[in-house]
Amino acid sequence: MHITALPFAVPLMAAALLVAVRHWSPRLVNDAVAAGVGVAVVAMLGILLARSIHAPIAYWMGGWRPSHSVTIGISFSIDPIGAGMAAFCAVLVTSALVYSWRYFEGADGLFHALMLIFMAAMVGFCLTGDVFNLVVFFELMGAVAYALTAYKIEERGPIQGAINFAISNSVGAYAIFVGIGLLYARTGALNMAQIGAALDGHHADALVIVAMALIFIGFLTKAAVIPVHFWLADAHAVAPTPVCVLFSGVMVELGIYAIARLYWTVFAGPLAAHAEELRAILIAFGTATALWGAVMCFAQRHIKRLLAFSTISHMGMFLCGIGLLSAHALAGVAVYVVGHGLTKGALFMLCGVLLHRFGTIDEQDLHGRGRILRFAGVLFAIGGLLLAAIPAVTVFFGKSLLDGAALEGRYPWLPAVFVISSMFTGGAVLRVAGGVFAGWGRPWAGGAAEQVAPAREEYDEEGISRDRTPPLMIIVPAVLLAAAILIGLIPGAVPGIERAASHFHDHAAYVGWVLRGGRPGFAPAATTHVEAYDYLYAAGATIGALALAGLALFGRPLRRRLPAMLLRPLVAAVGGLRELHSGHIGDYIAWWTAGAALLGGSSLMLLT
Amino acid sequence: MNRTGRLIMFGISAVALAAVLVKGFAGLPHFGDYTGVYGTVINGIGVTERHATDLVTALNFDLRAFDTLGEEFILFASILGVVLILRELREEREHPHQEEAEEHSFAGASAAWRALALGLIPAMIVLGGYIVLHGALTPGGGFQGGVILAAGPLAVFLAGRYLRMKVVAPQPLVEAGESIGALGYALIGLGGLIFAGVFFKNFLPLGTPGHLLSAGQMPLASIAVGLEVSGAFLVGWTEFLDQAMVIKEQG
Amino acid sequence: MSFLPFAVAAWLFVAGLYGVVSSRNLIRTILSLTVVQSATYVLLLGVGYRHGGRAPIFADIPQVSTAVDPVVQVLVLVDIVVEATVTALLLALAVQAHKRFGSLDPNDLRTLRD
Amino acid sequence: MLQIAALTVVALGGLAVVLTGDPLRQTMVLGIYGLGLTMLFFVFQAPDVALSEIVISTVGLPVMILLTLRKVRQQQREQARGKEDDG
Repeated sequence: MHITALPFAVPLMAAALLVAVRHWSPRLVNDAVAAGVGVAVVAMLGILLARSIHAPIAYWMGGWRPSHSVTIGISFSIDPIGAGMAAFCAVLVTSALVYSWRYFEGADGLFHALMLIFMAAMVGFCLTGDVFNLVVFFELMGAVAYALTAYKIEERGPIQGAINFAISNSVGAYAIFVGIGLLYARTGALNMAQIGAALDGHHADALVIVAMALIFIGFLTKAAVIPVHFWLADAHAVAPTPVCVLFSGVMVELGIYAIARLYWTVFAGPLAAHAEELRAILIAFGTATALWGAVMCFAQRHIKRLLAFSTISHMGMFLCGIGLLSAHALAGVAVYVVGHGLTKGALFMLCGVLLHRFGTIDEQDLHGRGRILRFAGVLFAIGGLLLAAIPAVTVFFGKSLLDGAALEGRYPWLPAVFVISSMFTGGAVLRVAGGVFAGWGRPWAGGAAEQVAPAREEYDEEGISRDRTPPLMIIVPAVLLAAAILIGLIPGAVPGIERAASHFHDHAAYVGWVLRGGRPGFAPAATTHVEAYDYLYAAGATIGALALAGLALFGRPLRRRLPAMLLRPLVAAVGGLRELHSGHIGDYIAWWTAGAALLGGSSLMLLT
Repeated sequence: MNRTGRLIMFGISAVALAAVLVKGFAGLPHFGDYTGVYGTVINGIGVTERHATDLVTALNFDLRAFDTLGEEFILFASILGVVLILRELREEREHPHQEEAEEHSFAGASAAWRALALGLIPAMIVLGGYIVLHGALTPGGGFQGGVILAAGPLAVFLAGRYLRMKVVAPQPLVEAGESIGALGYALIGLGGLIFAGVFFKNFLPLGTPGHLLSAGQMPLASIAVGLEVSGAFLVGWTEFLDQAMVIKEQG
Repeated sequence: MSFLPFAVAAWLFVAGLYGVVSSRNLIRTILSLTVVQSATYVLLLGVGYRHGGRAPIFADIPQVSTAVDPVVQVLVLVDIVVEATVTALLLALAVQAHKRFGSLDPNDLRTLRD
Repeated sequence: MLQIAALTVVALGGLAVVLTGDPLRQTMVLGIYGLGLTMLFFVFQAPDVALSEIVISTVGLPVMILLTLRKVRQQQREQARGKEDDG
């Protein structure tokens, strides 16, 4: 009796049951069932993680084992990184369900069923070893996410956000379908290990490169990388808070996880000769995203949109990490994803507290009104500092691994990009903390005037008493932030992740334990330690963030003395950048086509 | 960007994307000489190991049954999304104008039309049931049969009596049927885990190929999927029918 | 003839994208999205076809006769279900969009912009 | 030979769906395009897929699209009536 498939099947069955009885089951039952199933899934995934650290698990659905090296059934190929990511998804979903315990008008059971299906989709996405299964779960995640984004149908914003989100991600999914069709035509296989084994001997020709480009642009659309990122800010600004926690916390990161998984299992063999050029392409996309997201993040006044652009900026950093194509960078990204997910989830939950208490999420409206929520303000400031990667925190360990790998990988300027984007994103969050919760300085006049309308909740659905914040809405973010701080300090954690990353990175061993089973022979993993320059970068980022926040809050006289000649092109550039986010779905798909053509064209030119 | 700027940018990148696609597709083997190995292996073992003659359904419900579980819950979650998005708010009231909804007349909805529509219903139910049950033998399966089964009650609407359709297919019952279908399919997988040790492993007797009760769990899976798909489409259509026929904006 | 199905697939993909980009009505966008998806059907089935192959249904023909690849058909079956459901979800959103914005032209959906 | 015919019908059908302006007429063209796709799948020896395509593109989607269009026209009439009362 192997429990491997249960973490995926149990939430689905619970969701089906919840919908079957939704007209008769009281609200408390829904909450209890959903949270209970969440905790059960986290426990099961914990067991799977422990087992996979001991030896990776290849679980063939329906008992269809590969016969004479042809895979017939679908496999769950569970290695520590996959199981860890799945456990992280389950933890975030459970915390979101506990957070929305009473805060949420549950639309009699629909919300809880969709959240459980969302968890099952993400868990399946992380564990599966079959490339078509990956797309099925990609679509399942998408379908649930579109419905959850449009949850507050009485307002205009959620409808537009859900439409833009649905169309952009669907086009991305169709590109992945085409890519899988090409790979199937060439290798006749759908299991990632078998595709990789079939492609290993050959040099990458145009078909393999275009298949890679199409699959990557599909997953980059999910991971909101330039120029296919426009949907994310719209979807995050309007989705209900527990859903935002999941979008930013983990759903967007799964795009980056899928790219890493596909590169090291499928494309590492044929593209080994051109790893250098592929590295340049991925890091180019990643750097552009990191800087674009950081600048846009600082220019927002709608706090959820601000956090959304901060997520985009971090996605750029993660893509740079994956783009370095080294085990250390992969470990750094894994640690960074855990730290960032927990911090961003907590920050969105605190936004939920503001929205619940004041009915608006606009920075200028809320200026100084957050003083009565002292504890939430302190948490918000801690979140801002965590984003700026203060030393000795999980995020810091992740960044130090990334910086080390960047220097190894002959990209010395990359740590500077990380410092800049952490500075801007952390600074923006600290500015909000200072302005809203402490009332310092003058209300932030930046941001587009049109943004004020969607920030205000036009329609008060719940109508419950708004003068007292339910305690759960403060406890859960506090727990998440504490976890974000402590995980890095656990002695065995970071070296363990580095070992897991080196196993993930090993292509031949993966093909071995998936197709032939048995214990893989992994190369010993060298674990690094934190060097001096890591502290330097972290200190620089933190001080920069505090300086930026201070400049935004108190620096009005200083800004006036700055030479107009320097300021005008800067403001014009940011204005032009902001003009591109037009909210028009035609623009988004035109940009998507441009992104697909750019990635496809550059891969074809550089990689053949 | 204004419209022309958008079209110009799209024009350029569309040409480039088309070129990339064509260059990639050029590497494909010529149309028709299929070199794949997966398909030939499946064609070889499909009938012998599972006594199923329609290999597409064999793949769908047994060899790659896990994909179908994901696919079923995509349908289930989307219809939940449609119900969530089209749910009524406090300011909207469902007040069926008794005379309008009851006997709304299409252009030329005569008695003959109504008789034909009512005559169609039993034919559709039988055809849908046949396709669901014979999934493992002839082309078709749970999904195709389910949609035809859902078209049965829809014909009541075509016959001009929308409210009577809601009696034939009441919303909570249909929704419960849909979720029981989805649950049933997942339970088949669980049954495989409990009785045969591995998720979605066949645990029912295979019977002889070509007979109705053959191919182990496939007929059962077909029925569960048929129930879920017909329920899902009925719920989806009823939601859209409610919006178009019955709900009026209060304001 | 040996490249026609794949050329048609690329053609449908780009034509569908043109429909999405240039449409002035949300329902036209949604219908053009189904054209983009049908490109994947043509490509997948074109990949799985074998000259002289029969349908993979062995109810009446002996099992050894050459048959078309059934795996590709399962992929397209799942694809069709995904298309039907995502289109239903988008149509529901279009109904609500017209209710909230009073028009279906993406230009009028102007709440979320930067 | 039949395959070439089916493929050209599908290519032209796709273009027709994309170019049609009025959503109502586009729904009809989509139905015809669905039939074209069904013919193509039939020619490609894929009966299961042809059956599900014909079921979806002639019964499944058009019902929803036509009901959406009807609801949209209803709301336009109400808005027009609303403007007349105010005007």
